[in-house]
Amino acid sequence: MKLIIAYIQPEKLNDVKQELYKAEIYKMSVTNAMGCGQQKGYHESYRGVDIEVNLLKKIRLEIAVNEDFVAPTINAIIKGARTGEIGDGKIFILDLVECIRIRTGETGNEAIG
Amino acid sequence: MKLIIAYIQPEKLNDVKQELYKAEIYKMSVTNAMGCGQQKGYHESYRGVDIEVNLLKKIRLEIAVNEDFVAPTINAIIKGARTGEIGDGKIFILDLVECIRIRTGETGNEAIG
Amino acid sequence: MKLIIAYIQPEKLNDVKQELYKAEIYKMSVTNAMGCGQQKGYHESYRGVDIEVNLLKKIRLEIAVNEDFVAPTINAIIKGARTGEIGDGKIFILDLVECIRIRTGETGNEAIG
Amino acid sequence: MRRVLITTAAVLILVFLTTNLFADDATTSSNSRAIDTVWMLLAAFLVFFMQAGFAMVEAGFTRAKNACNIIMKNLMDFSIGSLAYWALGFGIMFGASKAGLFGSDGFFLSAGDPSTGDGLWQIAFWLFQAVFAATAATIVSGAMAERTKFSGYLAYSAVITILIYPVVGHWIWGGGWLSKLGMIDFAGSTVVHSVGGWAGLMGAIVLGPRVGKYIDNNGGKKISKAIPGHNIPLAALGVFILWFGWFGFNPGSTTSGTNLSIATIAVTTNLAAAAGAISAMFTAWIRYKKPDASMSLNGALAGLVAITAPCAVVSPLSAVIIGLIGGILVVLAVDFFDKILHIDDPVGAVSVHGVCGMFGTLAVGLFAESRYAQAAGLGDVNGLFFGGGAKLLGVQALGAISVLAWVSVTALIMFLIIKKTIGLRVSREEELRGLDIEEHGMEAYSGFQIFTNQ
Amino acid sequence: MRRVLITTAAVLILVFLTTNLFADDATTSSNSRAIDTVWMLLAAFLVFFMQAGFAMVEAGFTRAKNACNIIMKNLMDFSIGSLAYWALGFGIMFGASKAGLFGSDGFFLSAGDPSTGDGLWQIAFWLFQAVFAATAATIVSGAMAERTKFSGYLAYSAVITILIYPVVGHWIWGGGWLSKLGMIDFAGSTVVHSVGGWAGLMGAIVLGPRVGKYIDNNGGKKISKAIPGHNIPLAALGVFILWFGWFGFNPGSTTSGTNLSIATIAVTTNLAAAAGAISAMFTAWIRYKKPDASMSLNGALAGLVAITAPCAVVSPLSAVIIGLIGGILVVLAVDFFDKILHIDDPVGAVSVHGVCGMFGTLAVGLFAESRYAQAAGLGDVNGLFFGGGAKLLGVQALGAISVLAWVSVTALIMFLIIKKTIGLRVSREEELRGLDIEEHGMEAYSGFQIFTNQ
Amino acid sequence: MRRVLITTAAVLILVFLTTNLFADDATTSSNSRAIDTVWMLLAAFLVFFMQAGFAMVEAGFTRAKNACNIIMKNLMDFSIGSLAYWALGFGIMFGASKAGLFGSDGFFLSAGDPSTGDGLWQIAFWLFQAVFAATAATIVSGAMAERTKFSGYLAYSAVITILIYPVVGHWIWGGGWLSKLGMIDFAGSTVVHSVGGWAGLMGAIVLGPRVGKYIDNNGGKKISKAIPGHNIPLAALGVFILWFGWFGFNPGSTTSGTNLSIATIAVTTNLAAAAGAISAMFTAWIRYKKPDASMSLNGALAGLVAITAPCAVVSPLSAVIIGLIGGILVVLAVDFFDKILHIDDPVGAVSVHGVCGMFGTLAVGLFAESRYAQAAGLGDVNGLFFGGGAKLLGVQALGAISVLAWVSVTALIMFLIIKKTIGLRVSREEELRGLDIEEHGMEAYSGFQIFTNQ
Ligand SMILES: Nc1ncnc2c1ncn2[C@@H]1O[C@H](COP(=O)(O)OP(=O)(O)O)[C@@H](O)[C@H]1O
Ligand SMILES: Nc1ncnc2c1ncn2[C@@H]1O[C@H](COP(=O)(O)OP(=O)(O)O)[C@@H](O)[C@H]1O
Ligand SMILES: Nc1ncnc2c1ncn2[C@@H]1O[C@H](COP(=O)(O)OP(=O)(O)O)[C@@H](O)[C@H]1O
Repeated sequence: MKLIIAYIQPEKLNDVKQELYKAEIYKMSVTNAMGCGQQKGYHESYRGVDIEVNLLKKIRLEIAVNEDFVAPTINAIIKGARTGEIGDGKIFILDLVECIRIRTGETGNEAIG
Repeated sequence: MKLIIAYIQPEKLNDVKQELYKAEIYKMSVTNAMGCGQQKGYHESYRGVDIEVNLLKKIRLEIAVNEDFVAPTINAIIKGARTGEIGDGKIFILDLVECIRIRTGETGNEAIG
Repeated sequence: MKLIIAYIQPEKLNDVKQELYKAEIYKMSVTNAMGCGQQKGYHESYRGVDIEVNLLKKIRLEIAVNEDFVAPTINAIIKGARTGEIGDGKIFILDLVECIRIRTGETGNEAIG
Repeated sequence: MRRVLITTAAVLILVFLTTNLFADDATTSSNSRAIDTVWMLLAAFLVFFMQAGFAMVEAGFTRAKNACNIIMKNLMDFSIGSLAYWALGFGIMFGASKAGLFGSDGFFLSAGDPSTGDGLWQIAFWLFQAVFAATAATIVSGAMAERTKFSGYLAYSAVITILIYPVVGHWIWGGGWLSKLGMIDFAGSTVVHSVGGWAGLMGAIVLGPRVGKYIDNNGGKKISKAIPGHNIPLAALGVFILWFGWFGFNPGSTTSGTNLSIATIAVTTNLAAAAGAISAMFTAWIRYKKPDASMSLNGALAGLVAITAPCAVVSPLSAVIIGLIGGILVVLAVDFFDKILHIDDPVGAVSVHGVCGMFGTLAVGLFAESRYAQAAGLGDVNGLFFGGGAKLLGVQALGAISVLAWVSVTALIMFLIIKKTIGLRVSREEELRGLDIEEHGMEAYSGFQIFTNQ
Repeated sequence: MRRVLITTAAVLILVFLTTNLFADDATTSSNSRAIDTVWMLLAAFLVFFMQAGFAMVEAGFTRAKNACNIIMKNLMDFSIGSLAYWALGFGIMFGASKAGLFGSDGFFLSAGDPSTGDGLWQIAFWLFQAVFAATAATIVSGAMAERTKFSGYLAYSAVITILIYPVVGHWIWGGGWLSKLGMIDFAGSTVVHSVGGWAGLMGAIVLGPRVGKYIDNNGGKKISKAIPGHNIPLAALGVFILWFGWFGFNPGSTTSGTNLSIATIAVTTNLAAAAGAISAMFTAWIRYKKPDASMSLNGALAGLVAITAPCAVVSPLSAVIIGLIGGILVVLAVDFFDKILHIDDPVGAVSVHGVCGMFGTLAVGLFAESRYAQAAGLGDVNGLFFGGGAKLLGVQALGAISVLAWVSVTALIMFLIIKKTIGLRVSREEELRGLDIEEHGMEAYSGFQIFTNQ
Repeated sequence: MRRVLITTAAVLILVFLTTNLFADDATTSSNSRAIDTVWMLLAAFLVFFMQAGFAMVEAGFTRAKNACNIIMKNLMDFSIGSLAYWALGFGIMFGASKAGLFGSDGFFLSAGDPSTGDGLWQIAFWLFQAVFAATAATIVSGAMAERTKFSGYLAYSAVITILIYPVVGHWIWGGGWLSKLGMIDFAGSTVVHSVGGWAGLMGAIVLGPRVGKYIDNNGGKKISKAIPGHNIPLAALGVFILWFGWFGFNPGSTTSGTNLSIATIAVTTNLAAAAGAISAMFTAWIRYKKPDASMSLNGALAGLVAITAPCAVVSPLSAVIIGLIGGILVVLAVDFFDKILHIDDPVGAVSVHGVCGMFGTLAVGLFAESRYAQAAGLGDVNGLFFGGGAKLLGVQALGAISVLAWVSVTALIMFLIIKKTIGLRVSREEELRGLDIEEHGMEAYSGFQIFTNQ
């Protein structure tokens, strides 16, 4: 099992969700995040004074999947999030040791989906 | 060492905290999250138009523990969070390579608790 | 590759960022979090009634780095965040299996920086 | 010749009068009536605006997940209250008295003939009274916030504006038995505020506390937990709006702009509010080590409620003293209801309106001064501190206690009936998730990240 | 001797008059003029304050990422509108009539001579009219929210206050052809609200819906999606402010405080608003199973808009009925524009101001009663339900339709021209990221965590 | 017979007079006094409401972590100011003059006898003056926001309302030396706004900038960093409230509703505000490439401050010009204080109130026109541009500079004394964590996720 973490542009969340649904990945967790990457902050100012917006708003996805779902998940994320512009985001993959469904106590591959 | 990530219902946070305290787990980190799982969104509407609430509000717990605390932690979370209804949440377990206490520079099992 | 997660005091974020920049680590993700640790909550009250502030506001950093950047990153975080007082925070290190840049599809060490 | 002269003089004078005085058909008395009407209407508008103040205070002092619900309660108690007071309440309050207990005609504004000056006066007077009735009604929503079933609340709204409030109003302002005894409640410390406060107290008791408000200690002792309000700036705005509206509430209660004691009333109102804010702040500072903002805001309201009855009959200095006491009282009362009685009143409505309303009513009996009372047209009365003896104080106390009794009993019965029929409280799950989603299917702050576990 | 007596008497009377009546040079007529001026100015201030109400309602009912933009639109349409109406609009509305179609003098407040009572009256009257003009202008921003280019909006602001609104105003209030036909639009259900509503409708059509508002179903059918507002308490505050301001809008439209029918007007205004809130709530409750807060708030506004034309000529009972209908209508209209026509009006401005404005205008023809109309100085008119036949109703309908036609055509042309030249809509990316950052380079809620993907 | 006739005539006339004129004992002069009192009180209420406006503007333009503190400062400077001005300030301002420098009696409202018309007038006048004094006091909190120790701020509040403000008031409005020279500051550009602005400037200087506001560049040059406000919609609401309140501030300063130049004043006030908003927006647009909302809002306030002195003596056209200049000036001044002088004024109070207040005072000397001044009862004065020569301008300049000198020196001394004794600034840690938690032990937005690192 793998835990996939992806940082994407906020406005791409809906597109990514659509692609994940198409790939039959229905479970995920989403949080707000701020990110520093290659993308330069847009020019923001307040009362004529520049604001160093080097922390840009991002959406963080966390998706736990079985091994055979790793590739489809990654592809779906890329398909939904890629524009070709700096700031598109990044995907990180971690090993997931165990997964437990709280309601039933099921574990492992059973629990993940 | 393991890193335990749990998604639970927001209203269950206090109960889970109580159970963790009883199991002598005092350290944790909490973030707001939105989740898609088996649980269907409750019916929300605005001005008579349905809102697709497929992202439900969840609480994300992150708890780093030594190996012998893994089971008690999981049990405590389940005890506090389970209602038997869809939406109770999920627990993920990752391997934790290292842990460092910033204040003292201690590492490993020393640092975690 | 490693994924470094650090919990620090909110007011230390700028200092940590400075130190990371000095160590030539420019990429990171930041989220808001609430934490329970050794630090006791400050005394907060509302209308004369105590509030149990055992969840303190923290900043959560997530930084993915190549192996040779692990030590500099940790040092930079410690340098920026340490005051010597309880509540300074903690660093967790996880193994990172893979990293993908969404824009280009690059993977691994290439993608991380 | 003389005759011609005289006639000429008379004609000249008449012409003169005609040209100068009756241009546009205005007369001195039509002008003074216009001044009175304009004043009373503007004051009514200001009092109406207090609805916004209550809505903001109550929303700000409670949690984000219940903000829509509070808003809806405030909107609806005013709306339902307006119609109910038009249909029935006004008649029961100001109609022909039955045994000094309640009025019995003038329903549906039937006395409001638009073609006569008197009829128009009645119509303007109705509006002024209607916004007062709605104020009494809306006070209650604060004490019952965050756990009341919406449909139950709608039922309550109608009952208070049709029955509970107008009867008290009749007793004190409508020619009823207390007004005959000489009770002075100039702008309604008792009529409006205590009625709202005591009804809220009964509501809070029948409802029980919010989930998580009182937890059992290991020693089996109940401990009070703070449930902080979610938007203090909004609550502060509400308090400023209320203070602003109170300038309609108190000075407007002359119902006459040609009664120049409106000046004194505006000043005593302002000084008492300022004094209340200051003394509440220092009381909180001493007791809790920090100058709590929500208590200071409550203090200003406490000063305002306390001065509402005596505003027209006391000196500015007395107003300052009354305000100072009100501000201290509200902090002690909040502590008392919360920590001793364990009655959960999220915004402190019972302390502010009930307790300080009662105090203000008694303050008339203590601080009234004849020279202020006479200027306001309230006769030659003096309170205990100004040589008038204890008689007025006795009447005031009788009034305050009678109203406490009437409201407690009727409100208690009403809430118990609602509880058995429509239902008064939402379920534990609904309360935890928030009334906005459960009762209204929406969120107050869509898109904002809010910790919803509290 | 007699002569002396007579003379003495006359002198005495004169002295008497002098002392009592002309202290400070005041006369009865100067007093009544002062009452009228004070009243009209205070009413104008209240109507001005409605700008804050509109800003809060519109900001609260849209998303956080566009809140600064909405604020700027409201600030600027009032500011530009004020100058434009001063320079040109007022003259076109109230200047000497050309064929009953538009006015042609009095630009730059040229009739406002400060040294005469009449001139000062003109000046006060200008302010009262200016805040009305700005109200019409600002209604539009709600219907066009969240996607309009800021510079395009500035251009629109000027055109509506210089041309579209004043021409309608001239027809109905400025001595133009509709006023000659006897159309009654007392405080502007048509002149102000419908003008704003229909202009907003054209704007919303030309702009098209917000990204994500209507999505294509699998079956190729468009489905409407909710885009919830971000701050319902703020929107509610806005509604309370509007209701408060409406007490200037409607009763102030007598432009005279000595016309005591201000009392009736204030009461009908309040009752209709209350009734509208209640009926909208229940309509929403029945249709959507939950008492939606935003619809109930819209309902209060619907009642207010509907009573604006008839407020001076109908009874309180009729006002309640008009309000109830307005509240139902607004819910149905919102549904109709959204779910059937798929026109995206984020705050429901078209339904509230356009539809209910038209209904209110017709309601005059149905509910007018002579005894109210005469008290307000509007003559002996009766509507269909009170024995006056269908004539008045016909005139009202003609007026409402003519204005619909005029505004639709001119606003459509204007928006199309703006679209071709300055540009009317921001790009998809700008819309997704939010107008605050893209158009104004700032955020409304700096530091707050907000889900910005919607 | 003739005698009978005459007598009859006289009696008839008298009866006539009695019936028509003295119903309710009203006389023309009592009516005009009532109109004046009602007007002055309503204006005072509006000015009071500006406190809410200041609180919202200042809270909105600063960070969420300090919002309770700002609210408390505004509540407390008004409350303490009210009592201080009642006890001492009013006497120093309007008491019997000592050498034209300060007043010396009338403390504790001792001239306010409630039984005479004059006494009641004094009481109403006190309220009107008290809300002005509090306005001057509250301006300062904006410039000192986000870093001032609360107890130090309380001390400051008392000093400004007891000493600094009343002395200036005495000079210009209380019969002091500047009023004798013929200085015209109709509603207080200098008396109120400059006093607040310059005191704020001293406070900001003594305090030093907020942590992180100016950072050292590599080249050793200081760079200004933006610290964005947390709630622009709330700030915008505040500006609308201030604008609304200003209709009490300026037209109310006639203290008379029978002085019909209130109409002109209301119009000049509105036009200047509108012009200020527009010119500030365009200035910001040109300089920073984006139409900044906070600057546009400041622009409206700048126009209002600038027109405050000349509102009664200039034409609408001049008002537009004054507003336009004010709007440009405020943007340049904000830049100047921030980027050149590196004085940290979080909400721009010094630029809005100090600089534009001074400009408005000078504008009297430039734009005054006799026909407006005479209508307002201010005599036959003309400014430089209208043939009056430079004399008036000289007096205005002298006044503005004298006040600058007086306020700078006394405020500086006061702040330095507070710094040495009570302490003026919180510690770095307290500032970073926020004054709400550190000073008041609470949060403004409990439950909301806010990035608190800034
Ligand atoms: N090494 C990293 N560690 C943690 N987060 C990262 C890292 N690299 C990128 N991110 C996250 O991904 C977001 C998108 O980065 P982006 O600028 O698109 O990176 P790039 O184009 O260089 O891949 C960043 O804002 C940040 O939140
Ligand atoms: N595979 C997953 N990946 C990421 N998050 C998940 C996954 N499954 C569940 N979650 C999180 O757990 C929450 C609870 O899920 P729930 O509906 O209770 O799942 P189930 O009952 O299917 O286990 C979800 O809202 C989501 O935040
Ligand atoms: N074992 C843990 N698991 C998860 N989070 C932790 C853990 N220990 C500490 N944290 C996070 O780090 C923050 C700082 O902890 P701190 O009180 O400084 O811990 P200590 O001083 O004991 O290392 C906590 O508020 C919490 O968010």
